Amino acid sequence: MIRTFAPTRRQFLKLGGLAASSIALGGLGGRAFAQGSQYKEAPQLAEMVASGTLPSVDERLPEAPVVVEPLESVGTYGGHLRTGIIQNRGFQARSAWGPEPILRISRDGQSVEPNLAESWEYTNDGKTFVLHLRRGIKWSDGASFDASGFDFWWNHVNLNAELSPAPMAQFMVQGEVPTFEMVDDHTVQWTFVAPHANLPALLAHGPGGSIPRYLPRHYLEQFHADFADEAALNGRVAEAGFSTWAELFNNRSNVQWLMPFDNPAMPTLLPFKLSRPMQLNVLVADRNPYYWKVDPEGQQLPYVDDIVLTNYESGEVRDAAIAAGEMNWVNTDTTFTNLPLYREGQERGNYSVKLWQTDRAAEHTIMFNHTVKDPVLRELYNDVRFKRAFSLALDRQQIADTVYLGFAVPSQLQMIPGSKWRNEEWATKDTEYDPDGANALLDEIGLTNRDGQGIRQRSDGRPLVLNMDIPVDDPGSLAVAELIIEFMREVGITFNVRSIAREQVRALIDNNDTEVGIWIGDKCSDAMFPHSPEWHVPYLATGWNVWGMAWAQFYASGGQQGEEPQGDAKLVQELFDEMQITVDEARRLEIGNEILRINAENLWNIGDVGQVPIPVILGSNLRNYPEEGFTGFSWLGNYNYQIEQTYFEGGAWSGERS
Amino acid sequence: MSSISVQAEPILSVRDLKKHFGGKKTWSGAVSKTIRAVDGVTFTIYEGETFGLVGESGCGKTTLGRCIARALDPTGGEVVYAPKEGGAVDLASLKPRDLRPYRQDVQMIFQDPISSLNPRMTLLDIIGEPMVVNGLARGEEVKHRVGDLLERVGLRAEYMVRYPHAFSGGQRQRIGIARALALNPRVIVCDEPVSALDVSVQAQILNLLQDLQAEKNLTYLFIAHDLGVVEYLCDRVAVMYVGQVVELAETSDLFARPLHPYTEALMSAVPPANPRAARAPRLLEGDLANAANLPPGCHFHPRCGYCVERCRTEEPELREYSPGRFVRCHRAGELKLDGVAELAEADL
Amino acid sequence: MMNYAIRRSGQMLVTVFVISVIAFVVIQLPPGDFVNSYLATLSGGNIVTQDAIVALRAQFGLDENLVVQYWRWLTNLLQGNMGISFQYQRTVLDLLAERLPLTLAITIPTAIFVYMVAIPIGIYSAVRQYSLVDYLLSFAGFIFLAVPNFLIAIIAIYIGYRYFGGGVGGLFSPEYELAPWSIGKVLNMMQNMSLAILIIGTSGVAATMRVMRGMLLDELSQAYVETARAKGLGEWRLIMKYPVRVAVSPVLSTIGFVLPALISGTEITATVLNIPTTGPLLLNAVRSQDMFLAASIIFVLSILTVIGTFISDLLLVWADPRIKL
Amino acid sequence: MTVEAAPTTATAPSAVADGVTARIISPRRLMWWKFRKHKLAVASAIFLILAYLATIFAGFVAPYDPATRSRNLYAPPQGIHFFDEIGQFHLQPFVYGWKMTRDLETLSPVYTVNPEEKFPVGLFVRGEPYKLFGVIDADVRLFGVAEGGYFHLAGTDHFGRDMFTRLVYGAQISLSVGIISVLVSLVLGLVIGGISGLYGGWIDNFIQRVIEAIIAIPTIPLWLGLAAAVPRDWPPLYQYFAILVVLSLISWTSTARVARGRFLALREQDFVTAARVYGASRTRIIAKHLVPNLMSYVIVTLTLAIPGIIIGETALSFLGVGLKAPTVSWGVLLQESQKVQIIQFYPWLWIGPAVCVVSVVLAFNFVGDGARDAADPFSR
Repeated sequence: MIRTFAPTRRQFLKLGGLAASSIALGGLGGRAFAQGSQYKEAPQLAEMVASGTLPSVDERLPEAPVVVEPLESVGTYGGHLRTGIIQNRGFQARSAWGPEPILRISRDGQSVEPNLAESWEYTNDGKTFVLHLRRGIKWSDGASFDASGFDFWWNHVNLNAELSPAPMAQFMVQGEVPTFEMVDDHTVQWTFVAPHANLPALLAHGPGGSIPRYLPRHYLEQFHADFADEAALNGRVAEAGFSTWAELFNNRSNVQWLMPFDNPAMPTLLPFKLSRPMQLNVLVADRNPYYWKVDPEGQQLPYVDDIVLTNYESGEVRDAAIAAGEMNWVNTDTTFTNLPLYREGQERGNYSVKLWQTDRAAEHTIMFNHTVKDPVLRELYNDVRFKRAFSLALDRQQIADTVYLGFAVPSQLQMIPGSKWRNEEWATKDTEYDPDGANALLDEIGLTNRDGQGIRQRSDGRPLVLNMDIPVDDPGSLAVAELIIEFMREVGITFNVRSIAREQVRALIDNNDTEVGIWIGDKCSDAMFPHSPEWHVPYLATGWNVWGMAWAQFYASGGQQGEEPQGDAKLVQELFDEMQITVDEARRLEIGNEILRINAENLWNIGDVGQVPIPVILGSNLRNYPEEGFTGFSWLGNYNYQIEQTYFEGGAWSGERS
Repeated sequence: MSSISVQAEPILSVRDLKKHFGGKKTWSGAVSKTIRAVDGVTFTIYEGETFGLVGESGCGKTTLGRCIARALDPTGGEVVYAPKEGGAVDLASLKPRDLRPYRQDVQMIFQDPISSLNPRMTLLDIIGEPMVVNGLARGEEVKHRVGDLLERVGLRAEYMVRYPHAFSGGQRQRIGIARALALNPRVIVCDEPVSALDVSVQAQILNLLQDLQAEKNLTYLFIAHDLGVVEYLCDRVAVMYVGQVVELAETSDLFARPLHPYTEALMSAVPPANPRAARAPRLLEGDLANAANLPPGCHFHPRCGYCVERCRTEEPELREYSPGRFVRCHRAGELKLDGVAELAEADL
Repeated sequence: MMNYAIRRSGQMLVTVFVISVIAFVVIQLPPGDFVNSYLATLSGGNIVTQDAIVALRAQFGLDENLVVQYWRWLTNLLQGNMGISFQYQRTVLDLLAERLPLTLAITIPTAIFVYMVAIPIGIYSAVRQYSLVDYLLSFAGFIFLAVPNFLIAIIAIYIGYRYFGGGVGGLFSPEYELAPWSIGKVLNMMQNMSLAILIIGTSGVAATMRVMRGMLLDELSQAYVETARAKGLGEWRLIMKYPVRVAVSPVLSTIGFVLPALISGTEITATVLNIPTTGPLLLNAVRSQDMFLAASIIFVLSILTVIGTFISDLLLVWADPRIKL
Repeated sequence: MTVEAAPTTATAPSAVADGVTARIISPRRLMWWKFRKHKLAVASAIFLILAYLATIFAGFVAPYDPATRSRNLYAPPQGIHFFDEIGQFHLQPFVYGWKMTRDLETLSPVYTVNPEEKFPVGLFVRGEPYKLFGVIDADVRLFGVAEGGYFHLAGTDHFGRDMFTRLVYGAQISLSVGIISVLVSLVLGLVIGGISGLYGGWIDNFIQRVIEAIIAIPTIPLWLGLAAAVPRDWPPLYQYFAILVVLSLISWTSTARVARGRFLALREQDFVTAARVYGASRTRIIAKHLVPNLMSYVIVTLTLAIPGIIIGETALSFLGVGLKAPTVSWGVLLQESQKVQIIQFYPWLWIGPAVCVVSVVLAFNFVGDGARDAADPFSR
């Protein structure tokens, strides 16, 4: 219950207030029903209860189940949600039936709400973070959910060197691992060296979604060397064809690098549980009979019977399948360029295409590696006039017209509209098409010598060639890059594009061997920016932030690797450090603005066009799903719209084939 | 029938020539079965003579012929050749490079008139190539020579632009002869050159061969399974059985009085030229011995009508029965064997 | 023949060993290792520290010398343990067991389809050279050769759903996906599979048919055919008796490559048709440097190649008695 | 019974009477006479010559520069008209301009004929300047419309680039680079397969094992490795060529297997023995005796390999090893059009390159047929 949320210091009042206000927004909270008989369940479950294979709904639900306020109306049971993912991409697959993170992001994407934990608080001058778990929740196999799972995860998974190469970095403040304590059956706490201000947001995002997979200790102990009988465990390891218990554990806990959810025996807290692992590219998840949320009328959620997820090796084919009417709920990896295809198939396929907003401030960020090894290029890339010239030479309207069906606006990599850090001036700075201005700037830098073909020469007399590496599975970037080649030719620069396997781009980045990079300009949302400002602060050594990789490596390794940043780059790192331990909203706003101002001045990232929507495919009679919304990595797809309360009018999709 | 003087110089001396197939040790240690196609053959051919080599199919005579022309590399033994300029070289052991000068001296004529001519080459190329390869002629000169050769073997010079498929079997054999002659060889290994031809054509080819021999002082090693042809053409004859010579003699001697039961059996299989000479044909029973698994003792004993105990255990040596006559039989001389010569002569 | 088979088997072992080395080395050709590609799959926000990267390498054994890694893989392989896939956290054996049967279920019928269709057509086109049918078949064949399989597959899919209301790839149409096994479901699967076989096989048919036609034309011009014809043998009997047997030998001599070529060469088509064969798995494994998975698939495929070559050598001897072993 | 049948060939021209010294008609000339009788082959040869000329004079033949973008994205081909909308005949053909709107629902471009705009199509029109052979400045194009108009014979792509132009420039790569690698692989295959089949024994065994091992190297990892190995500051075309050369160093194996099988059979033939006996070298035997007997196979392999290599480009680009923009080839065009949306809405983008590949391959095939018949001593 929210009542237990009691900030100990005034400075945390704002944070608490934020959480409290979110309840009204998201409609999440506990509401007691007078009699258990008020709960209703899906017909299949009622049959199972009648036949005695399942306890009654009252026994399965918590005493005070979470009541989800439906978006539009109370729904009816039935129907298959059909969706398709591409190449088993993990996060899309995970978001398919919505993670139940420890905390959650509100429907409007702005704030953090309770979920598995009903409240949280900072004590001990903010250095201790206390998490109060909901009571009465049961795993999909009927076992009780309590704090002992956290103890298992923290002490036996996160701190176990065989399972985790290193403790989860998101839980570290100033490089230090916190101390964990299980206060009681439903309370856990971590004590840090300084307040971990971003922790609630992180518990609502990636870590918050992945940790619960380690929590069913009653199931996982049998595969863990700390608990299982050694002989029995060795037997299980050998029988499954593995060589170490850790391999078996990783396999059974579904913690897979690419393919989540492969073990139907694994208990879950999600609205759906795996009934059949991926077979012939198809995976089916049935309703979880112990799911702990109900609608205002006491109907146990979810409404739909199951989710049928097909994995496609090719995005083109997935989109063809959409147009053929094989899916009724797709919100990942759709491309705006394929809108004509999706829209053309709407009527035939019994679906409609909604256009949602994303967390991309710009569709692409073009990054010059400011720590590039070539000294001539390094000097050039660190000259902001060069980057301004580059930016001015881009005909962004043409990019919008040719790549985005004319449906985009020129934009730098700032924040998405609606963000509290959005600044219109910075977002559009140097986005006008001005090749003359670009040429003038390039001349001003001193790139005046040209060869016979009109290509400018570098200060050492070699032709000025910019080399960009693009992952081959990213056709969107390739299309933009192809236009950049032409734009650059007009200002006398040779722009080389090399598309190679994604993993090889990764290897180049890790060695700081890239010169110019391009990536999707996502994560520019309030939900992500404070803790993951990949494009604005060089902190992440494992990201795609080509622009300051050596600086990021220096930061991430505590000075062991990479290169020490100077000036503004150093400054943003310090600001980021401060952001992580600052809970005061006003100061956080200031820090963010300062980081973004420095970025606008340095033009570390150059955006192309922004506000390109993402098509979302919804079955014609799918209800309780917003017409307009946000989707993208910042919200792990769109789990904040709560798939469990979505239903088909009439109990089945109108496009279902018999 | 030409008769040669005994004083003629030896041109080819084959000594203990062997050609085995298989029998190599593989890396896995298994040894495959050895096939002794030619197993220690010794004889001498004199310049200008026609030396016949007869035996059933599969007895190794073709292999022997090819070893001598070095179309195959012998496993052992020597083929001592006496070049025109004197001396002696062992063709069997020369490395390909050293062999080159002598290649042109020993040429071959083949049995199959179809497969012996490359269907995709014109006669000019077929006959001219040996000259070009050996640097005897080039350009227009080749055309001249090919034209001459064609006319010599009884074809028209302008045929040289044509492909072999335009010719009949006999004509093709003439082309094959022209090719063999292209290098002015001294020895020609004739590997059953007429057996694939119609009888009427056979005679023409044999006559051509004889004429050429006289004209160019050629020496022939004439391989045949047809005793009639051998009797007609050859000065001396060697009879082969599973890789070995079992009898060697002047043609008239051999046909008059064979010393080896196998020779007798071969002769009896020839349809008698005179049908009135009623004679029980001593047909060969059983199959040719398996060269990969030879019987002990005399290799011929399982099929021999005169076999005694000794034949089963002891392998006979090739011995000189009388000057110039060799035989490989324990009982040579004991037996009275039938020839065909007197019958043939009676008919003449 | 027996001797030959034994001898060849011995050589096959050596070849397979050499191939295992090559397989292992080849997948190490691209720079980086699985840890790089693991990082490539992470999205931002997932922070992996430098210490963790080092630890990850150690966990996967990637910090060791290549020879040591190879030796460990080989010794495990000899005990029937192909190791685990880093990215799937499953045993390679398990993954192969899931994919290989389907792969064979597609490729073997495809191979049969290719030969059953291409050889008779090739014979017919050669014998009736420059007939209308010959021209039509040439034309059709070259269209299938000149349009990539991938494109043909996409066009087929498009036509299928746009005009016939069919499904898009996969082994089952959506209505059968959740249904229990029934005759309808089996028929549905066979229908989807035959589309795959047809698309994957078309270019093979076109190529094999051309080769067969060419070889038979060569053979028909041989003198012995003329001779046989002169002897008055019936035309078809004559052709079937010898020239066809000889002409088919080059077609047979590549049979050994057909299986692996189909398996690894069709990954693009399998991708379009969304059939989970080993092709996409290998592609993925190689790209992400999932070492044991990639090396093991390559190894299994190479064994198939070696066996295929062996079979084709035996067939060669059967078809053309002039060839000595 | 006929003793000596007369030669059966009637087609061979008879030699001049004065015997051997007469000028004898060379077999090459004979072949040419036979080839000329093969009408389809001659037509195909002319087509191929024109195609190659077009690649050499690409700047002249193509109406635009391959990188020129027009405002008309995804415009369908413009039809050439002689009669206008009121049925009046024009001696000089013309095309109508397009009016582009966007479908408000799908946002895809929709083109309607604009009867107001007529652009007369002429030959030898002045257009965009270009460099002939990369050196000579020129601006006369084979055909086109006057300045201010536009003419897209084969439509435009997503950037509004003229497809006909891109097809012409694509031919430059597809008809040259790929074919070189085909030839390299063919020659390697024939020679190595020939040696293997001719020598036999341990050489044969060794070559066979090598072939087996090479075939077993899966191409995918190899390509990926190569893509990383090729220096990235090379121009895209060089990179592509380097990869093709390496590919041909691998792809000879199947030719070699076939050649070996055939050579094993052929080497037993007496004409090969004869050649050995008169001292012909192995190389000569392979080149003059064995390979000509594989003519059909060689021609078939060539005609099959050409589409193979063009399509191979698409597979290479799929893996990121292929040609990169701005270089254009038919394979790249086919690769770019492998989208359901294009098949559905903009079919000219894949039909164009597909038609080019098919017609070139057919032409090569017919020329090959003609050449084989001409070289075939048995043809009537």
